[in-house]
Amino acid sequence: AAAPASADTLKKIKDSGAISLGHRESSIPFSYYDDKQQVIGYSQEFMLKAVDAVKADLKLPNLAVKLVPVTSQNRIPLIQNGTIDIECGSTTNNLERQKQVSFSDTIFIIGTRLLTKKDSGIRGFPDLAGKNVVTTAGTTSERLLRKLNDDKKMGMNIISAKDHGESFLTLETGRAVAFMMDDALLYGELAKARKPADWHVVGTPMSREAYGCMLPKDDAAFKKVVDAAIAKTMTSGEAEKIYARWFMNPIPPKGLNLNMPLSDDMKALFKNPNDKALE
Amino acid sequence: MGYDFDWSSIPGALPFLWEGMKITLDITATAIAVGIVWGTLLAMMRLSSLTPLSWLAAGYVNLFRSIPLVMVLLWFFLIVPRLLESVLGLAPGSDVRLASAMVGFALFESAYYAEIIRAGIQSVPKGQVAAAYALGMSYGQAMRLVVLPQAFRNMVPLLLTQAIILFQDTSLVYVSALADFFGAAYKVGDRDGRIVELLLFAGAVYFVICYSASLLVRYFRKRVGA
Amino acid sequence: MSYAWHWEVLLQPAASGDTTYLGWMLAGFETTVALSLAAWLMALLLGGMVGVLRTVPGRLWSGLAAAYVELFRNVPLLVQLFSWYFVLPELLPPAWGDAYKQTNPFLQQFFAACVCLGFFTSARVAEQVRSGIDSLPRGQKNAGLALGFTLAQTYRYVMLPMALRLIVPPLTSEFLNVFKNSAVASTIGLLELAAQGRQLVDYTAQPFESFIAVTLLYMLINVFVMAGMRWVERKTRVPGYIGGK
Amino acid sequence: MISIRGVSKHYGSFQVLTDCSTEVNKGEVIVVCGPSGSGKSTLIKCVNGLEPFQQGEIVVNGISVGDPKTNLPRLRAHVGMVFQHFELFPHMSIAANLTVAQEKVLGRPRDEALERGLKLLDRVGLKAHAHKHPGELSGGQQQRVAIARALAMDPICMLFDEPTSALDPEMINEVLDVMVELAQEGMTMMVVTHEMGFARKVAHRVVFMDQGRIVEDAAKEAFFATPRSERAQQFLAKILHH
Amino acid sequence: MISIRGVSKHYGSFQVLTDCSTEVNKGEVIVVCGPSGSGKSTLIKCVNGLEPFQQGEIVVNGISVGDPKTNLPRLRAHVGMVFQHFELFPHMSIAANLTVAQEKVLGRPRDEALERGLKLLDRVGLKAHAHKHPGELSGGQQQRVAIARALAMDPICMLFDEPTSALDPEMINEVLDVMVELAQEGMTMMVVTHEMGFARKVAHRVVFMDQGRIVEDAAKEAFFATPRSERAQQFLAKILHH
Ligand SMILES: Nc1ncnc2c1ncn2[C@@H]1O[C@H](COP(=O)(O)OP(=O)(O)OP(=O)(O)O)[C@@H](O)[C@H]1O
Ligand SMILES: Nc1ncnc2c1ncn2[C@@H]1O[C@H](COP(=O)(O)OP(=O)(O)OP(=O)(O)O)[C@@H](O)[C@H]1O
Ligand SMILES: [Mg+2]
Ligand SMILES: [Mg+2]
Repeated sequence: AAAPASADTLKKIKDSGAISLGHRESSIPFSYYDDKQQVIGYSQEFMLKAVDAVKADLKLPNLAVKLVPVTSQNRIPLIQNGTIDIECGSTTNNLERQKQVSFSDTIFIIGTRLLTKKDSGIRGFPDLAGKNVVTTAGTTSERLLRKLNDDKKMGMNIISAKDHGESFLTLETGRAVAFMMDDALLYGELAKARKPADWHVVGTPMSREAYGCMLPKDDAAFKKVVDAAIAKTMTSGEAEKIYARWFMNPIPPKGLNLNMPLSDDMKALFKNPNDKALE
Repeated sequence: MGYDFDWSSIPGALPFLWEGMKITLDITATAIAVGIVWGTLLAMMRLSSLTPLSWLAAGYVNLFRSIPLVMVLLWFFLIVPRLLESVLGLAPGSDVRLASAMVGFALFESAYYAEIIRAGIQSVPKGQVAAAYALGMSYGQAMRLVVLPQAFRNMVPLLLTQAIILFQDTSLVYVSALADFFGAAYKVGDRDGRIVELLLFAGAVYFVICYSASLLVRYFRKRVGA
Repeated sequence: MSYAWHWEVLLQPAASGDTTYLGWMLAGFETTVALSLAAWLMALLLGGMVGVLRTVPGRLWSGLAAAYVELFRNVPLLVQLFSWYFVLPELLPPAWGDAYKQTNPFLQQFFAACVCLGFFTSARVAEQVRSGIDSLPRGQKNAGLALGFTLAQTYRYVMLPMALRLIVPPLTSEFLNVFKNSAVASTIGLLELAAQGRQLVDYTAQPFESFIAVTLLYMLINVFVMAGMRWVERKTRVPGYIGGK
Repeated sequence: MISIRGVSKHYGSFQVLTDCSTEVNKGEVIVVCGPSGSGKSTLIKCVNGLEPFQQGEIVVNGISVGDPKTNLPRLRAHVGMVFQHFELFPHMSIAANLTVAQEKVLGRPRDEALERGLKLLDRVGLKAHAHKHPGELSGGQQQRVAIARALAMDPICMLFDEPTSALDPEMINEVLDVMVELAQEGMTMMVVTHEMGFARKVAHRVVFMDQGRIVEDAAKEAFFATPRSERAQQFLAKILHH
Repeated sequence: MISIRGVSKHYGSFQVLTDCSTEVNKGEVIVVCGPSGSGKSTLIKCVNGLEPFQQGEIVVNGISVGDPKTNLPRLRAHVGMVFQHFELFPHMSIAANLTVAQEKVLGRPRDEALERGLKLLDRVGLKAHAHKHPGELSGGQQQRVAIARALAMDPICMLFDEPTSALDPEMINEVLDVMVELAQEGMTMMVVTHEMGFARKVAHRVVFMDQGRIVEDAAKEAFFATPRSERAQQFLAKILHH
């Protein structure tokens, strides 16, 4: 590969004898801490598959693994400055970000939908006109919602909360009638609610997005190793087991069950792994 | 509707919260120690009759005092380590979060401490320096034996007050995802959907600690005033 | 450093609204300034009153004032902000709380941030006012009373004018702190300067440009505040009076 | 005019004044002296209610100072007081220092207040300084302004608390001269001072205090000729020696 | 012993001292007086190099003070100085105040320094207070400690800058008594003071300053009998009047 020396991640890993993994702290169920401060989650399992592939590729079975928690604000700079070699969490692969970093094969596909109270009468996006709607700052949902508001002149008041927890708090305390976000994350928040039975996820997905692992830009060799690991997990059928573990069964720390069935998009992805941004 | 409080997350999270508190205390202690030493040097530079030295110190102090702490922390987390890596040839990717938070806080606090210490030195009557010189002491002896002991005694309340502010401000390390006490509380709250409860709990803990510390300040103030 | 600088993104049209990213940043700047000024006004009024109360004879008032100061000084700003924004409306009678929560979210955020910063800063201002009053020669109060002024008149004509002059320098740093502290308002979703900076990182993926621009804007505020306060200091300088530096 | 009867005062358990009694008649000048910490300042501050006291009674011009019903500000407006450290208001011009209380307390129109202020400023020899601020005057000048300020309220009597002890030696006399003149015009005065030359010249009586008690209260001549108490003798010996 | 020749000094454009010259011989006591701001303190501080000066020369015990090569700390260690506000070190006990410079500057062993300190403390009548801190003593006592502290360095001459002007009247004499005794034992002394009683008693010469100049420099008798300059006459009149 003709990657520039500065992005030769495999060599860096080999020389330092360690790989640094960027993970999220509370992106349930993708990447988060359990009550023993272990990093767990759907994306984390994929990241570990990638690590195994790197170990095999470099023939370093004892490669040290360093875990670095990241936030949605600092994850891109941290990849860029080499603090972390790979980040698998809930990061959307889009063209803008591709200018700064590279993405691996997609590991998850979400649709942006709405979380609302069962008795709110809201069935889909058109019902939001003139209402207070919350979403999380810095997400693609926020962009979509703003664009929708601008384009269709819906007169929504859009509240941008700092993180998903705060978004849900805004919804739960009645400040907003709906919370727009990636459906997987909405199921996660719903599961944490004081009364999960009061809430449901509604609406046809506004958009579909692909989550990928972020990698240093233009490092084809490294990307190849990671992509191969992800593709193998999917085509071998192991990915479905991982999915079931995190989305159809009780998960730590509180034994919540997200009960989110496997979507058609995901089924297609597992059959045909790729690294396309969905836009 | 009345908020339906649920404090059940807290007991299980205590070990994690304690880990966070240790980080908070580590940062606070480092920043105080470095802040006092470096702050004293800066203050003496600022009061020095060598203009370049005093300008340098004044520039440093004013720069750090004009930027929000959050910004300072971001700079020290994201940008300075990269420069250092290329300069010092550090292994890229080392986990610099704690180190960068400590360095950022220490340098930031030094600017504030320098001002307090400068005021403390200036609060010692000029006659004391004259008396020390008149007894044949050198500049160093006059500072060490006469001026600084009195200055620090006058400053203890202010230094402690600043330390309390610093202790509260460590919550800003959330920008580097470092789990200090506040960050730990928030993360537990976010994970369990009990943010309000955890933050009220954190607030109560902060209040108890800071209030006890401010009682200490009052005690010192009385002793100094006497 | 493998960073691609793209300062021109600041001038590109923003993702929403009829403006550029620079326009976003300036809108955040305006919010920061408006929020800080409103909070500062509140802090001056409240802090002045509480500071004076702390020095009046009589245990009750000075004790209440002391409790006020301790409460607002010893809880981190972030926690206070959360309490104002999320907890307080829940403690109102449900009908009021619900009505309040349906008002414009921007106003709710602005109000909570302003009240929070106002109270937080007022505790610090109160301490400065108190120390200013305490640092006046004790004889000044007696001189005022001896001329037949009531206690209130003595404060109004004799002690406060001088005490306030003495505390202009420490108040300057408190004033600067209001601007710096206003950055926490981003945590409840208010789009002030720091929040816009972060939003820019998300939308343009050019973190350094945005940090640098935000830092510069904060420094700009600093320069203005310092110049303004220096002007106040000069305007209120007492001829022949050699106050502390 | 001023009658002090059995006044006692303590701070916590510390007794500052013990059973002090004396009288100042109209037109009389009384000098109060005594060692440092003997309670002179405290006693004189009790007279216009600047310090509360626990026992005894002080009556000024027929009004009981200790009575909670007494309107103290109104009483104080007519009792002039001059302090050791002048206590001019540093943020006001000299003219404003002289007029502010006339306007705000006595309710005099500004013109009248200014006229009266300037007249008194002229009398203490400082008319030319009306526009300056206190910080721009020497200590002696400031103290003369302070006397003028008190006089501008048309006081029925004047209290002085060590008016010259914060002054440079050269300036002491310019202040004492003003006070002597005032005494000679018949102003009722109670003066805490160590300036025995002043006492010799104009005092009618000298009160000597020690440890919160009035130890001696005698006509000037008797006091200087033969102080009765040993403590007063020692004190006089000490301050008149070199 | 001390020879001041044509010394001038200015702060920026403000001339504080203009062409001052005088001599102090071994065993002589010189009193310096003059109005406030006339430069007395500045002059005396120039003598041990606490203030730099721009022109002229000061030679103390054969050493030129203004010479950049002079080791000023070593010179100062042997010139005792007593200040208006005592300037004891408030954070040290009286004993430590007396010994710190002996140990750190002269390098005396602790025992020896303490012995010498206590001897001098006894001499100024304060032996019982060695363990106290300065804040626990009265002004007069503090000033006597300050004199003892200077003497503990075995000075070849002593400089006093208004040593009694911050004292209560009663305490002035206890300090002057110590100074008189010192003078009578033959110590070389340069004393800024307004205490003309002291000057009359022990001074050999009186130096009168005005606006930074030495206006009069005369034997004591001549100065008090017939001051030549008008300014000195006025000054004497002012401070000796009441
Ligand atoms: N607020 C106070 N609390 C406690 N003690 C006080 C207070 N004010 C004064 N005292 C004490 O009361 C005593 C008398 O004080 P006062 O000021 O009346 O003395 P004085 O005779 O005027 O002395 P001086 O000549 O030093 O002015 C002193 O021992 C002083 O320490
Ligand atoms: N650091 C300084 N900068 C500028 N001017 C000064 C400084 N120190 C002293 N002066 C001025 O120099 C002049 C002489 O001061 P000095 O203290 O020697 O007078 P003095 O005769 O001792 O007066 P006093 O009797 O008030 O002590 C004064 O006018 C003073 O204002
Ligand atoms: Mg007194
Ligand atoms: Mg002087």
